[in-house]
Amino acid sequence: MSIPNSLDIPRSKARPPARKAAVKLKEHIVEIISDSGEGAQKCGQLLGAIAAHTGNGIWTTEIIPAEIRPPARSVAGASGNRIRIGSGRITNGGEETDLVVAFNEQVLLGRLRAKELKPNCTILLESIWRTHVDPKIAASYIEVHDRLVAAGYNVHEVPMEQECRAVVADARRGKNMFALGMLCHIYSLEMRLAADQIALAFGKKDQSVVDANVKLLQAGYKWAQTNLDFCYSIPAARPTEPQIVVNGNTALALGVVASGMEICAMYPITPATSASHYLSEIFSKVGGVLHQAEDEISACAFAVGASYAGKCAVTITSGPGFSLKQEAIGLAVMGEIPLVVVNVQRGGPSTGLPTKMEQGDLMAAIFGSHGDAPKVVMAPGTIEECFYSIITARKIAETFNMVVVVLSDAGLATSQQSFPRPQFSETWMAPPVDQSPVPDGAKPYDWDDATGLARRFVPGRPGGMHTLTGLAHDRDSHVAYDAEINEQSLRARSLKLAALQKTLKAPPVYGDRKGDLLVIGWGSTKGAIEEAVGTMRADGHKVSSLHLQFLQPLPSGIKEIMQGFKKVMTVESNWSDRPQDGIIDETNRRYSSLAILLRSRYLVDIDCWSEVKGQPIKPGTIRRVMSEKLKQ
Amino acid sequence: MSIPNSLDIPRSKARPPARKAAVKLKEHIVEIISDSGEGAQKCGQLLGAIAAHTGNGIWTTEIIPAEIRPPARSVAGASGNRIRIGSGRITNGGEETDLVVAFNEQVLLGRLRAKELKPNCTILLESIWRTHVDPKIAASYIEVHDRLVAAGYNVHEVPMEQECRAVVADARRGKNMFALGMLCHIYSLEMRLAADQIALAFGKKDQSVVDANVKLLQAGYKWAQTNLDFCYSIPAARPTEPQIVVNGNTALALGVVASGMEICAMYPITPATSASHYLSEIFSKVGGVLHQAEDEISACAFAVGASYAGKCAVTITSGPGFSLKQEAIGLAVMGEIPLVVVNVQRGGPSTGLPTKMEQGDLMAAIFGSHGDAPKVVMAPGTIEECFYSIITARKIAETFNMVVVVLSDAGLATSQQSFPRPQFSETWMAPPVDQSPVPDGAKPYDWDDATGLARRFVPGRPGGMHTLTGLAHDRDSHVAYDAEINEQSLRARSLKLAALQKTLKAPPVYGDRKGDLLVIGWGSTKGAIEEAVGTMRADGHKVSSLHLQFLQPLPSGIKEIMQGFKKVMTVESNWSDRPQDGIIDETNRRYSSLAILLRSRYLVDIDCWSEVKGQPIKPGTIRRVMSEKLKQ
Amino acid sequence: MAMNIMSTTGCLLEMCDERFELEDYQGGVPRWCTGCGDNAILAAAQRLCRDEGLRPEKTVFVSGIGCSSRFPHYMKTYGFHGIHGRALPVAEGVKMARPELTVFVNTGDGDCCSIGAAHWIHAVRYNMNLTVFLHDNKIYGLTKKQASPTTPIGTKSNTTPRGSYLEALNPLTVTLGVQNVSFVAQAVDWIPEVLFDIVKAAYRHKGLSFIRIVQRCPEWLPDMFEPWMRDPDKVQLLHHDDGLQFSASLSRLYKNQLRHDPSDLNRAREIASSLEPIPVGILYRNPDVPCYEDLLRSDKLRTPELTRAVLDAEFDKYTIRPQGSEKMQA
Amino acid sequence: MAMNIMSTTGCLLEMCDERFELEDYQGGVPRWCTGCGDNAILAAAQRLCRDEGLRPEKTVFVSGIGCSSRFPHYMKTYGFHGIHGRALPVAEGVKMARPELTVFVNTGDGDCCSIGAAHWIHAVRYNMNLTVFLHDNKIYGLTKKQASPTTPIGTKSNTTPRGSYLEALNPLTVTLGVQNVSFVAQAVDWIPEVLFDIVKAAYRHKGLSFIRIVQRCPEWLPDMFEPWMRDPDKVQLLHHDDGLQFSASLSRLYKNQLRHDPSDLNRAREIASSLEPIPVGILYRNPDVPCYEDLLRSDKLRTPELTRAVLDAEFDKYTIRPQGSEKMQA
Ligand SMILES: Cc1ncc(C[n+]2csc(CCOP(=O)(O)OP(=O)(O)O)c2C)c(N)n1
Ligand SMILES: Cc1ncc(C[n+]2csc(CCOP(=O)(O)OP(=O)(O)O)c2C)c(N)n1
Ligand code: SF4
Ligand code: SF4
Ligand SMILES: [Mg+2]
Ligand SMILES: [Mg+2]
Repeated sequence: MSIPNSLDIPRSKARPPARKAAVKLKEHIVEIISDSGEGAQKCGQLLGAIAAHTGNGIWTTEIIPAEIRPPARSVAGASGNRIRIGSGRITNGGEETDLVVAFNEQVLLGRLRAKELKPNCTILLESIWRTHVDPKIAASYIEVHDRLVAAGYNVHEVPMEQECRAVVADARRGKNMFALGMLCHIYSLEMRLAADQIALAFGKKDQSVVDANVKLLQAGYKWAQTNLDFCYSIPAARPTEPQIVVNGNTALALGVVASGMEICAMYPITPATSASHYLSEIFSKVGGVLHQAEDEISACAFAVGASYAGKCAVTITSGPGFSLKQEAIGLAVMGEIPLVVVNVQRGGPSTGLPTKMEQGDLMAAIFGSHGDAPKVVMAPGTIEECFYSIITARKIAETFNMVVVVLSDAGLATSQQSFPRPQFSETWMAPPVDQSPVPDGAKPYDWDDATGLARRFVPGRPGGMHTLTGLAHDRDSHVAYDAEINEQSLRARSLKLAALQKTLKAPPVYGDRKGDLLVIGWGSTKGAIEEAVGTMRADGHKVSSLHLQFLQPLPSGIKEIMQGFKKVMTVESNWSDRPQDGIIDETNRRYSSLAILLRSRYLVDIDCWSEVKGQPIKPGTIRRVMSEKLKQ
Repeated sequence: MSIPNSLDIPRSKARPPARKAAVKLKEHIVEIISDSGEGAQKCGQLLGAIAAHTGNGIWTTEIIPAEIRPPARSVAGASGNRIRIGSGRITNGGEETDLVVAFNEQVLLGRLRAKELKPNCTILLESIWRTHVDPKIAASYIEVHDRLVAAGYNVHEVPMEQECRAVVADARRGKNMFALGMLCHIYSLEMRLAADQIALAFGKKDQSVVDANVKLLQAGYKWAQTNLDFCYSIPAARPTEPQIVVNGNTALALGVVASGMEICAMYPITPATSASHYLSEIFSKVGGVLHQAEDEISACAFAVGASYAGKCAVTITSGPGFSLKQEAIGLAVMGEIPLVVVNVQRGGPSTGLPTKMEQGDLMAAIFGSHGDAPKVVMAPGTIEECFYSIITARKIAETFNMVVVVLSDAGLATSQQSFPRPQFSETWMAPPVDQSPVPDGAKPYDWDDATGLARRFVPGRPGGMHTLTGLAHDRDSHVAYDAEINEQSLRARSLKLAALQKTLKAPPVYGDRKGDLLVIGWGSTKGAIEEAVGTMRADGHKVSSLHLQFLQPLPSGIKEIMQGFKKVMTVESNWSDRPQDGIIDETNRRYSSLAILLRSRYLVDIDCWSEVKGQPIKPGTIRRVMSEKLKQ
Repeated sequence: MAMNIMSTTGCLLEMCDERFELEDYQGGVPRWCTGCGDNAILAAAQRLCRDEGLRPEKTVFVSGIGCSSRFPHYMKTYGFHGIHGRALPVAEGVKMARPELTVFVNTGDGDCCSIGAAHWIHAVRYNMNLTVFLHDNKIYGLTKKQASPTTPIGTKSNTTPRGSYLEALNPLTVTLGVQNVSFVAQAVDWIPEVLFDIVKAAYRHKGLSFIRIVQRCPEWLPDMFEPWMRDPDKVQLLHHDDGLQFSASLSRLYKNQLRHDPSDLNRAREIASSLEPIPVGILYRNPDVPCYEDLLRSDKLRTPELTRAVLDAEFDKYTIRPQGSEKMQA
Repeated sequence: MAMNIMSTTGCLLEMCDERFELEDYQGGVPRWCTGCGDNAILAAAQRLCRDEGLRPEKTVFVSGIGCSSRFPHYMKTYGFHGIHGRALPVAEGVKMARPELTVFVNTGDGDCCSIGAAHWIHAVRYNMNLTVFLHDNKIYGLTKKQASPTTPIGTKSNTTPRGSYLEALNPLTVTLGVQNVSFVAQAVDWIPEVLFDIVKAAYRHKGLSFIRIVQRCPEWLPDMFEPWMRDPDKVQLLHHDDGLQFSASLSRLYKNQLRHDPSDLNRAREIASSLEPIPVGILYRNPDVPCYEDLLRSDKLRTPELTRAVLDAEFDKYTIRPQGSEKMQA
């Protein structure tokens, strides 16, 4: 066990509850953890929603156990939620936890070992175990409790189940609302808002359920008011426009609806599947179809067929499924069939870490299919971008008749954040399938000499009959093994990327355009990197960051931006060899993915730092990395 | 039609056959082409064999029609063989053809259109069509003939079928031996050797077949002696040790036998399959098993299972199959299971050009699987290397418990070359499966901190029982989602590449180590590049080349070599955007594969030139490219 | 060329407006070997299109990779010549996106029963309204003679030079083992009349109609099909009032006939198991199995208005309105 | 721990040398949900290993991905927990490389019948000597409740919130449709005695023995299996002199029994089609189907000597010796 040894923290139990003034905080990170099935998830979600409705910035992160149903009271079994609540906009999960509500000491231990709790954090610990009939359990509880206290944690024992028993019969299942009540008091949240959220959450069930939960809420509030000697407030900035709070996968699914795509073909795989779950609920309401195929190859081929037939389709998967789709993706590239492929990345290689965050599939997205298979690769950096990137992807796919890969990841997939409520625009959707006759003499692949673009004849168009083929083919779509024709068509498919690239501008630099260090990132690390840069800058460091949404093609202007800095490095969550390892040198160091791409393109000595822990990279870690880099 | 217009070539028909002195040549390129089924293939093979036995260097290239059975007399239907015969060692197919024997004018047209014939090359054309009953055919023949003559080709009409009729009943099927006889005369080859080769080739059938063919051979010889006004000799350098003449796929299959591997799992795919055909003939003789699986995924998983069980296995495929195997390859990487994957590349993307040459799968080999999946990637540059690379691959796979990808291509697959007959060594084979008890306390993944290497417990070893998993795992092979353990294991798998890299040295520079231009290549382009460099150097240019057999990891020492040159470029057969295309600039140009890798690693402005014509790159083309690069 | 014989009464049905001729369906010149059974299948398909008046632009032939999968190139309809083994999922996607199109599938014994076997089983299960031609030549044609799953045991091929090891897979019994199966038939390329009747029945069946066509490959298996063609009794024609009926002339040649009710699944499986004689006709038909596209597609149209409405309803669930934060926290 | 009870007579058979106890096969603590049917399958497998005296180091359990595929981790034998859908080909590779190992396969209804369907069909066809447990809980367990091919129609799941669309695939009829099939049985996790008997018969059968085990998933389908468990008559036990025989006590509880001769394939297919009652027992067994590993492996040992000899013979075919070029060309 790795309990830190700082000891000089006042412990609450020694002091009698006093009349408290709420301490104002800029932000706090709260965790609620339990065995799975005890409702800590729900409690956390509601806390996030209440804070968001209050006007706080939030970022929620699911804490998911590795097993479906891990044994009760097990170290690896923590299930719950982690909510970062702030005064302003919150863009990532932040650092370690400030306050945790734990339903037993074992799940708490798991979090401790994972180093997810601040050294002196506040712990509200269910105390029922102290007097458990099983002496081993009681002993374990007391031992852990005492060690935590000794290690300087601010531990408060809370008789949650006992208190709940006064309110409801099944006290074990009510704890989570009691905890929510405590947290409402601790963070000075409005009970009316909390009751509203409970009504919303349990509204489908009958009113008695809602009432019971509100009672538990109030009991928790009351208990905290009476027994705790602290409370906080996190001033909220009033949003000026409506916001929505969803997680990354919901945002992706909403993006699919908004993009006008009509068919989504998938095969279940964590962490992508929940996007499909949501689509299977709502997609048919707009005439959409969610097809669960027999495997990923079939899902991709199905989407290719649908796209070919005129309805640009999307297929959603994660790493292993993405590997399987490579051949069918190559067919779409060759046939110039628009296609959106979403890869919600998880830890790899192989089955790897199915529920954990990683950015390991960038190279496979760009280079994965055999032969030259140019496709667009983009990555959302925020929950909001999860939504809009799908709309953009569909549009690019159909404009350029290309495959667009969207790389989200497990970090975005289950994290919630608020962003301005999107205003639907008809331009998000494709026009109806063109069924007009094809002009005389037009060819299915009339590659434009400058841009490589060709029109496309979908079935139903009189006069456009031709056979699309994955074999090399000429402008008539006839199989052709001719040397010149092969080069022509390879050229056309590649030029389209350049044509798209001409329309892309480098993203804005976060910070000044000149300085000592530029950090470049992509995808879900955006919030953490920018937060780290922000604090470093506030401390007077000349650092900036650049976050790429397009990884292929890379927008122009990046070189000019890099030239403004003494040092450039990427920060990513995929493997790179550590220079400090004895065997590693410049001739064999394997760089992280974006670093490889940028070094190759710009011939600039871009360093990389990466972490592959299955967890989102923390802003504090990035700060430390930047400081070290600045010192080098 | 694109017949050049040079007209000042003397034509044979005008002159009476004179007594000839053989003109000495350094080399010549000969083609025999026919409809498929007419035996031009066989004639070519025998010519190659006779020349090789004479002591000449040879390189034979198959001319394969795109269809199984193209219509007779069709432009796309040429089937045959092309033999480059030289005084010394021949390392590639060379330039255009010097002399062609064509069984009809249409297949000849196909070769003309493909620009495979030298402008003034000698053509021996079957003349039977001139008087064909179908007036259209006769007219077509006459028209083509006349245009060829007008265009300056040295056309000789040969009444092959008619002459054969005097010898055998089925004259159409005998033409090829007649043609061989002509060629023996033309190139002053020994008839005894020719007869021996015929006996070897038809020996399985009865003696009368051999006799008939020898008669045809003699008839052809005689005809040429009587009717042609030219003949050549290509002095042969006597080889000092025994040579073998095989094509790349046969060499691969022999390598599998020699490597001691016991199981090859495959699914048919062009151009890889012929290696399996050969294995299916001979593998069982050494206790090997060739398994034709239901698909490529299954073939790869089967090989993984066999390797896991202690018999390092190989799976052979081409591009589309390679894409399909990516997930199973990732499992082998994760489980640290030795595995050899051979990819005989063909034109891509998608189904592409199944029978044609390309080097398009390098990036997919390195980066194709999701997550970080470090593996070794190597590429033979000659037929001989096809043989030895498999032996090396097996050894590396089992020493490092890694996946080794061997990238051959359609160019090597069907080309024949002679190289010193290998002397079998027991060290090529792995020791028998270790079945000794596992030492107490040993762990299945006891990653060495410096090299990442771990031992491996194969089933059958008492005390070594554990469950291998594609999930993240600890040293005990237990599923582990722990952040530190995940990084540890990613690190170990990556370090192994560095450990291998420490044992690799940069290949020798072809030419001086200092100069104006260094060309870097990999794989089957070796012979052509070195020939081009050789002639450029003979012309006084300061050019050299470097040919890489290991693409991942890249050996050390490359940077130092590059520093000796003013300019560095790669020459490859995979797509790269042409800088002269208007829309292409330095911010969007897609480089060819090796160039990307080298630029990224060495931050040197390495240019690339590539051609993706489905044909081996010719030395002359490379010379032109180098000249241009020197001028820039 | 299509002959436009506009009726003077201005017939409303689009299909009546135009009549198509065989050549309206004839695409590139077939490049199959002489005597290849694929030619007969092509002829049957073209005749079907003509007889049923299928509009070329509303008809799609989808295939995988193999000799047989070149089929779409030889039609003058839309075609999709995809990747090896994936003809069925591609066709499903086409049909799901555009149910109004008529979709055919051409697949080989390797394409369908080997690499594509999972898709095959599941296509039968989905029961989309597709007509599937399994061109079963019992060999890998295009890649030059390797054993396929349907290659008879003992056959010499390039990967089984000493004879193939396993009993041939029977595509009929496997298909009939799938719960949702709705139409299974067997045809042989060398009885074009029956082949056509079967193709027609398959086309007219709503649901996935699976036709295994025993197809000659003279290039690699010149002798394989000889015995059947020499001895008509080695073919057993299945007839029924609810199935096919055969002409008198045909019946004179093919005397070996069996009355079989295509609604009897157990019996169909038994008959399907017979390797000698080979049954030809409709083995099973169940018109009542619903089609996946009908089950899955809602009657909603994908309009911007509807999209806006549904999106707004969804956003509402997640929305925090500015007024929600009217009261600042202490 | 293994008890070494060396017989004083020095028995030659290795298997007699040692006796193993159940705990010799017990690996990590199972992490399945309480009441999960996988536990019963684990118990049956461990008992089988003990009763048959399988040496743990010579036994390999191979699986794919899914709840059920965690199985090997809970054995103390060798294990291979591979990738989704590919358990069978991996197991085939293991067996082909090392025929002396005893190889079991654990696969789920998604793993085997969905993504792995092609391998399933072909594994049945190869008929390697493997014992296959299909843990059929009629749902995707590990990925949290999506419909699988065997999910009964109308079942609400996370991808079919309004009920699944298709009739469930019947793994038995599909397996029985494969020409080379040699052993098919059905078991249910909640009758451990019969489960064990079936597992034993399967293990003892030489060839691929395919057991579909109806396996409860209380986490996602708490009510699905209730009716069968409540009413013993909904299970029909198959007995035969050449099949299973049931104890009197069991027969008192399970009165619904049927005499079925496992050599009758047509009848097996009919019985397999029954969804209610579900047949439990051996549906089909044919001991005469040869095993692929026996057909494919030569009796040659892979020695350096043999390799040298064969290589030299091959090289000879392609060799040009220096004397061949004795005479230079003019
Ligand atoms: C992924 C992939 N694997 C293998 C191949 C090579 N290949 C092309 S066609 C074919 C089999 C053809 O056999 P079949 O499906 O029976 O069609 P036929 O040629 O006999 O009509 C194979 C293995 C390929 N193109 N793609
Ligand atoms: C290639 C790939 N696709 C999808 C997944 C996700 N996945 C894991 S288990 C599973 C299905 C599990 O269902 P089943 O095989 O029935 O096993 P059970 O969990 O029910 O025992 C899926 C889809 C994966 N790991 N790999
Ligand atoms: S190889 Fe066989 S299947 Fe292919 S075209 Fe020729 S005859 Fe037909
Ligand atoms: S989810 Fe279902 S199958 Fe998985 S462990 Fe739980 S009960 Fe068993
Ligand atoms: Mg075939
Ligand atoms: Mg299941």
